[in-house]
Amino acid sequence: MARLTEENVRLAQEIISRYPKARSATIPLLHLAQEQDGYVTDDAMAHIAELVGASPAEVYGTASFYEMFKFHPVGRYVINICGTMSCALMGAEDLMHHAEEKLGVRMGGTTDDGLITLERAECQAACTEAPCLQTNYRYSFRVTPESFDALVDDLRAGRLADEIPPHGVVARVRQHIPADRGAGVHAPEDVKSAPAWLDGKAAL
Amino acid sequence: MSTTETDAGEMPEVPADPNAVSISINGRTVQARKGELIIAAADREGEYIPRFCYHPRMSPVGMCRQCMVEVEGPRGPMMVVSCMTPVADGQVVRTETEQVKRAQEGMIELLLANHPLDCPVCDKGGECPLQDQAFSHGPGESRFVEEKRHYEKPIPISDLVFLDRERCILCDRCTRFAREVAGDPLISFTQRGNNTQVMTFPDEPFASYFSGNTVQICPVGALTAQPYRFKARPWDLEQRESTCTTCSVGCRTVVQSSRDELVRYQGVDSDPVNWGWMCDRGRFNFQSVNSEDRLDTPLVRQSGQLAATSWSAALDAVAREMRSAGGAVAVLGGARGTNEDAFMWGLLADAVGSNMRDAQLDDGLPAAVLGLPQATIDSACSAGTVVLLAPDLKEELPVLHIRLRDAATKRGLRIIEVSSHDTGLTAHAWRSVRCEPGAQADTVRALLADPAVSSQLASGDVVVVAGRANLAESAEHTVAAIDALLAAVPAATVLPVLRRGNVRGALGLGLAPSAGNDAAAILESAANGRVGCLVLLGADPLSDVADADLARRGIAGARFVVAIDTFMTQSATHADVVLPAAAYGEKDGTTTNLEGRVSNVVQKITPRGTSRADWMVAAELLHMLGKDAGVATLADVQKLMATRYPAFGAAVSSAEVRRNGVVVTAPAARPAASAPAVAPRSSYDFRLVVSRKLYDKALGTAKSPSMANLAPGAAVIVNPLDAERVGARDGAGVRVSNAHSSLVLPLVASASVPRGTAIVPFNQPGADIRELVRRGDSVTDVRIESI
Amino acid sequence: MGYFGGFLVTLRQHGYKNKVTTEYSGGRVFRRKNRDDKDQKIDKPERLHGRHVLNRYEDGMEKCIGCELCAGVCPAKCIYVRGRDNDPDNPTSPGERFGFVYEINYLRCIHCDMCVEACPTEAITETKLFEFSFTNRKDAIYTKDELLVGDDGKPRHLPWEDWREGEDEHTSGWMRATAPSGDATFEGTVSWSGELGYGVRAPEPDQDSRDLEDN
Amino acid sequence: MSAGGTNAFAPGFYEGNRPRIVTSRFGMEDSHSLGRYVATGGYDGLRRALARPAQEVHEEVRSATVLGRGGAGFPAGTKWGLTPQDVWPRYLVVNGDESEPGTYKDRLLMERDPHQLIEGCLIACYAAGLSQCFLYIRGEMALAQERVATALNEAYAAGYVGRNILGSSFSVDIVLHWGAGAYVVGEETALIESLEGNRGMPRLKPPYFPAAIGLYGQPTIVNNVETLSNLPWLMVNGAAAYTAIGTPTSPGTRMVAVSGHVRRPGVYEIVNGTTTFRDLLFGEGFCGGMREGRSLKAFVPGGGSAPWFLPDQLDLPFEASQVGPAGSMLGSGAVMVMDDTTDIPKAALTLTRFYAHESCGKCTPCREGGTWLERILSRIVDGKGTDADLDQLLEVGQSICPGAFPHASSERLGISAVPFPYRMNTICFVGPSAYAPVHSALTLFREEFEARVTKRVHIPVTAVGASR
Repeated sequence: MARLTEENVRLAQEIISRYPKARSATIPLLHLAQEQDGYVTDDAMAHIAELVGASPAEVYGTASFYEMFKFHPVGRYVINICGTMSCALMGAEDLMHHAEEKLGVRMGGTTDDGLITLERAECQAACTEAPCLQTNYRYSFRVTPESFDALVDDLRAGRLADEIPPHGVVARVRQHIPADRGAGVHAPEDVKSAPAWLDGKAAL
Repeated sequence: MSTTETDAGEMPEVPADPNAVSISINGRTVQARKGELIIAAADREGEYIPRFCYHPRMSPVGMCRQCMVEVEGPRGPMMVVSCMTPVADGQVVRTETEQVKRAQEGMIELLLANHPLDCPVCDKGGECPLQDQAFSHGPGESRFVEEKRHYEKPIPISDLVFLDRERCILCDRCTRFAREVAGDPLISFTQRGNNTQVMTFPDEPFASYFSGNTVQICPVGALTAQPYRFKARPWDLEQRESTCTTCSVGCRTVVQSSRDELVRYQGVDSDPVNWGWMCDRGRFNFQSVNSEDRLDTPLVRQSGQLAATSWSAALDAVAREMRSAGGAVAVLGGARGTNEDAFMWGLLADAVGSNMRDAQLDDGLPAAVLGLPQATIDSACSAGTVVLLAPDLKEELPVLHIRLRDAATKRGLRIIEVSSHDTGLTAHAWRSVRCEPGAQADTVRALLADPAVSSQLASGDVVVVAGRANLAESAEHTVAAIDALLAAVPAATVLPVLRRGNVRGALGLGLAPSAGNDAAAILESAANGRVGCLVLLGADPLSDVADADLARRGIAGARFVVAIDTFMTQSATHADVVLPAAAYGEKDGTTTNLEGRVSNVVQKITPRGTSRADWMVAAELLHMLGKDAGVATLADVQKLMATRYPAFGAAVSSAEVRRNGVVVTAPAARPAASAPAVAPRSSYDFRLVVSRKLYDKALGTAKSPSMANLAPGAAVIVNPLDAERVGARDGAGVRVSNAHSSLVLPLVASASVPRGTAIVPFNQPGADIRELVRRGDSVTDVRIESI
Repeated sequence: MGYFGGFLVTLRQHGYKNKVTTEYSGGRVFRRKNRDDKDQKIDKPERLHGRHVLNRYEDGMEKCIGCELCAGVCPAKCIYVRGRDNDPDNPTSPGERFGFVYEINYLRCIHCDMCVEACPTEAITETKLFEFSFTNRKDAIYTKDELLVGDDGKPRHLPWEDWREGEDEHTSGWMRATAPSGDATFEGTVSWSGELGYGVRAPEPDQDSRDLEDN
Repeated sequence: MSAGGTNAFAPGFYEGNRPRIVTSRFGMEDSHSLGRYVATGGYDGLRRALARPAQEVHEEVRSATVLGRGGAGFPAGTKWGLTPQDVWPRYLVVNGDESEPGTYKDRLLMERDPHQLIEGCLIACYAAGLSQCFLYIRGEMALAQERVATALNEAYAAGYVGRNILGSSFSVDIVLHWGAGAYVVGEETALIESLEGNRGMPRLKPPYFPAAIGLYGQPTIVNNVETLSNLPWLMVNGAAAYTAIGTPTSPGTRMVAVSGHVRRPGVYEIVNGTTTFRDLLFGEGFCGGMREGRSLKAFVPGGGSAPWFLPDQLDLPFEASQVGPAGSMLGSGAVMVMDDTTDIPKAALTLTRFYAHESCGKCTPCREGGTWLERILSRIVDGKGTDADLDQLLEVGQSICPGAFPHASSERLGISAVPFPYRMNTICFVGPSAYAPVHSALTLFREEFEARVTKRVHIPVTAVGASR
């Protein structure tokens, strides 16, 4: 569908410039593409391949390895319900059944209004707050059927629009290295000697 | 039946090595090289360790876990993967213990868990490493009762290759080959875990020139080749080892037939040449040999029409004309045939007193470059620097491209490329400079002035890889550039990359032109009525000579034309006598590759119809002309050849000719270079480059159904900025013209072409650029206008 | 003995002495004499190996997939098979491949049944028919068209073959001499993976009941 | 969005009355801001480190024996010393791809105290001569990414990171990198592959450590977030103060997440080596015992890939040298507790499904074996298994991990422990991890499986071969 926009190409180039090898920026750029379109389009992957100097097949191979990248449109909100050990022990399965019923879709499906995609996820690193779920990678802890319903109602009513950005946006804050502050990339082909501070003296 | 890899026994013997370590394999103490992998050492010692992902010509990945062996470690026996573990002095390796067996059986069971058992319909069934090793190292029965993994059954991932993901065992051989060897990473693992599958990018085919190799190295039937698909089963194949003559690299192959029909070629691992690889064109053009369009009987022109006749009638006619032509007999071609063919036709030309012969069609370099100090493929790859004054090797000599790419990416070879546009090796070149047609010598001199370049050239062996990169300029420009280089680096050697299969053999065995009498001069003579009998020995000037006008005039002006060919070529339709020739795979003999390596080619099937080997035609004609050479068999020819060309004779009679071949260097005179002056041009002109693509209208490709559609088609390729200047969009038709002619071609904008240069691929379907090329022009300038 | 001596040997065979062959039931002699009561064939042994047929599935698809295992195993080299891609829209057999050419040369066939053993799909079986002879070498090479059963699952009756009423029934009597995996004492269930697309084979005779007892 | 624990700012974290090294700021609302960090002694450790020669700092860390907190427990100082001589540049890769079931200490450290991590990275780079640092955060941790990005931007602006840090000759960039959801990327070589833009598939060993050949083929140190977060405190207080806490073999503190059927599931910073599992599960400062009226059935002592423990092992201390011989491992510091209501086969299935799902697919035993285990298990859980399936599970496990697999001792069953580690046919630990829960469950609770196995018939045999 869409290649990266000019603004995103600029961002992409900034990201690429932080790595000794452009290929390293593949995953960040895929996130950027997903942020732009809500999912990773074929054109975006081809574009990223150009930017990082890989073949489109290699970019696709990398992208499809990772769970977070979607290759088809998904809802504005993707709700991932954790089903691994701790959450399972604390009733994740019931929560999933409830969620499927509430949203009227099976796991992996998107509601008719295109707002919510429901997915079963593996451990989300909030095991003591089980069962937990993430909405566009923002947590809800100790979820009960009631709190799930409330979450869905809030999402539908747009009450969480500020808190939860649309699918594709993970971190809303980007790292920025000021030009005058950066220490620069250290590529294997450029650097052949030990760093200056290893001269046996204190750096300060 | 498996021919995919060289047996350990075929590798050259290891010389006594100061780095040798001694290890024990199954209680036997053996010598190994330091750093060598256990599996390689075991292979050499005849201890077979089962494997799927390991391939001796690619870096190990240790994915399939099938090659686990037991190694004595500090804390007792350890299981290690033998394809990743280097040998160490005193290492104790066991490959047949209970634990090893258990691991092997477990792994086979796991690999078969999701592998469909559709061996009866699988092309690999019968020669399948998974099948074989399931029998030799497997548990016999599977306990997997779950539903197997399912994917859509074979999907074509290119015009030549089918992919069946259900059968794939994810060994990374094809993807590794594409990435590491071919440099075309168009297939990749996708998805993850149990859903991992090999795939192309959506809607982008696996259009690699080397895709056939992935089929050959696939250890299961996941990748199958369209041309061989369901053609035969391994047990009804017969095979002989031979040499591919599609181009002059001379890859060792096996030719396989079933029921007297060629069905498959496979690469053979020849250490000095192809390492087991082949290009798709060489691998799949056997289809043309089976073509319905093959000539199968002699034809003689009677009242304007070519009509079938007998060999004796046809040869009578030819002999009569030769006699009456006096010395005005010309022989063009010979590079398609064997050494023996060329030798006998050289004899015939001598016998009739002809001094008009040329194995090239004005599309190579002067034969005298063979007189320069010669390099081999191996010496080029192990040199410090290679200077490329050659066409895009990926398009013309693909396996040489693979060898040089490997040397540049893995072995520290530095490539200096002088080219009119980006080529397959540009990305791997140490220096790549763009040079306009006609400016090669100046560009080389400018390069030599660069201190970094001259110190690089002084730092090790230098090999000049030289060939004809542009058919729209005089070959003298390249020769002048070679001269400039050799003047600066006198110790440099030259690897001439003349393209046609046996061009070097033909030139060395009697079909080299005499001074000033090359193919173009011969055609000019013919046009002027000075050729009484023109023999086209597998040559088709009307398609292959870059100057279309010259070719037309030459064929029309020759009093009598004899075409000896496998197909009714364009030129043959104008011939007075057409003789059907035996094709590759239909005759025995020897061939010479671009480095002068003589190796054998074999007959695997019966020649089509009444077609014969070219040498037989020459022998018959000699007899009819009363100059019988006394040869009745191929052995007679080779004996006679040995008396005239002792070096060839010695090569042909050695056993090595049936393995890796023997390098023969035929002495020749050093060329006297004279770079013709290059005319200035106006800023509206483009300087024309006519270069070859791997797939074109050549009959070997065009008559092979699965490759017939692969030719990209005629187009004019210019820099995007130039395209903008011309005012034409990508794909739009533009008028390309000069003083000679004018034609309409689709325009392609590509950043790989520098400004001011226009590239038109040669011999493609569509408008014929040869109409704009004149032999006498030093370079060709064209004007491009949007319409 | 000379030229005529040879004829004499032949003529002697028609005498009443030294008779080597006896007329089997159903011979032409009886038919010529219009003795209908004698014109019957005797029952043939269950494992008799007669001329082959190529079977179809119930839906009319051909069972042969052109795998050439029969040709590969044939000790007389009398079978010639070539495979080809199925047209996905109009397949001849289930799966990717079908037998495009199938020929058996009955001048060579020794009716050893190895082809039947080798066949992974039960496509080739042998009938009980052995009463066929030819006047022409070409007729001895049965093509796929001649071997393949009709839409009704019955074999073609060729002019030189002596088919009688009811004999069609015995055409697909599949009988295997060896057990799966070559193990004569094999007792498991033959479970055919349905992956090839062709049907799942019923268990061997008697296995059903044996399995039931086990359970 | 609901706060469940006692700590309002770090849900799930319980402070307790214990020495705290890495969680000292968790109680402050703005603990993630530069202002608060500096006000509470932040970047002092860096300043002290820079005031000494790098080699001396390295020596200090080595003598403190800061054990790696990622799972393997290899001392950080020793790891830094494994780099080959005179190969430059060298890189630091921070492993913040925490995904082990049961674990989430690193997420809290990144969310609550990102500057502490940044300072730790800088100290490591200084001490080990690492030219560039890549901070790899798990893709799903949006908040952690935002907090670390903000903290980095602040730190750059304030001159703590980048060129001539604090005016010294020490310059290093910390590049924030984030993943996209793949458990296996937590394996250090897979992490490097992922950071190079490839599929996150582990590399082959040898080399056993990326210290020799890592990112871009250069020497690379991969350290866990918690490991590095210890360094600022260590620099301020010295190695002696550090080793004074905990035991000689396991000095310092470590963070442990206890989840499952306990009264107060949560994250605790405990004194290394001395706290027992009984303290942790039943102690009042900790989880406070099982849920109302329930008793302990089993627990996983060190993340989803660890073999299970029974109540028999409750008195073992949280110390690798004791847990290993008892048949399990500590891993990344996550305890998952199962009470008597737990359906053991189902619990095993949950964990096995996780590892089968997260297998990268590179090596055969993990790719095929993990899924096979999962499918047999789910058949058993669905009541469609046979008793032969139980042995089949162990057989498949043998193809992944040959030989005896570690398990705990049990008085009830009369079995003694098989000590850690296991042998494996796989490239990394994901394959064995899929088998560990199956093996533990089947060894310790076989009767629960037998009850699920409905029919007792032989499995139909599918022969392997061409014509079958």
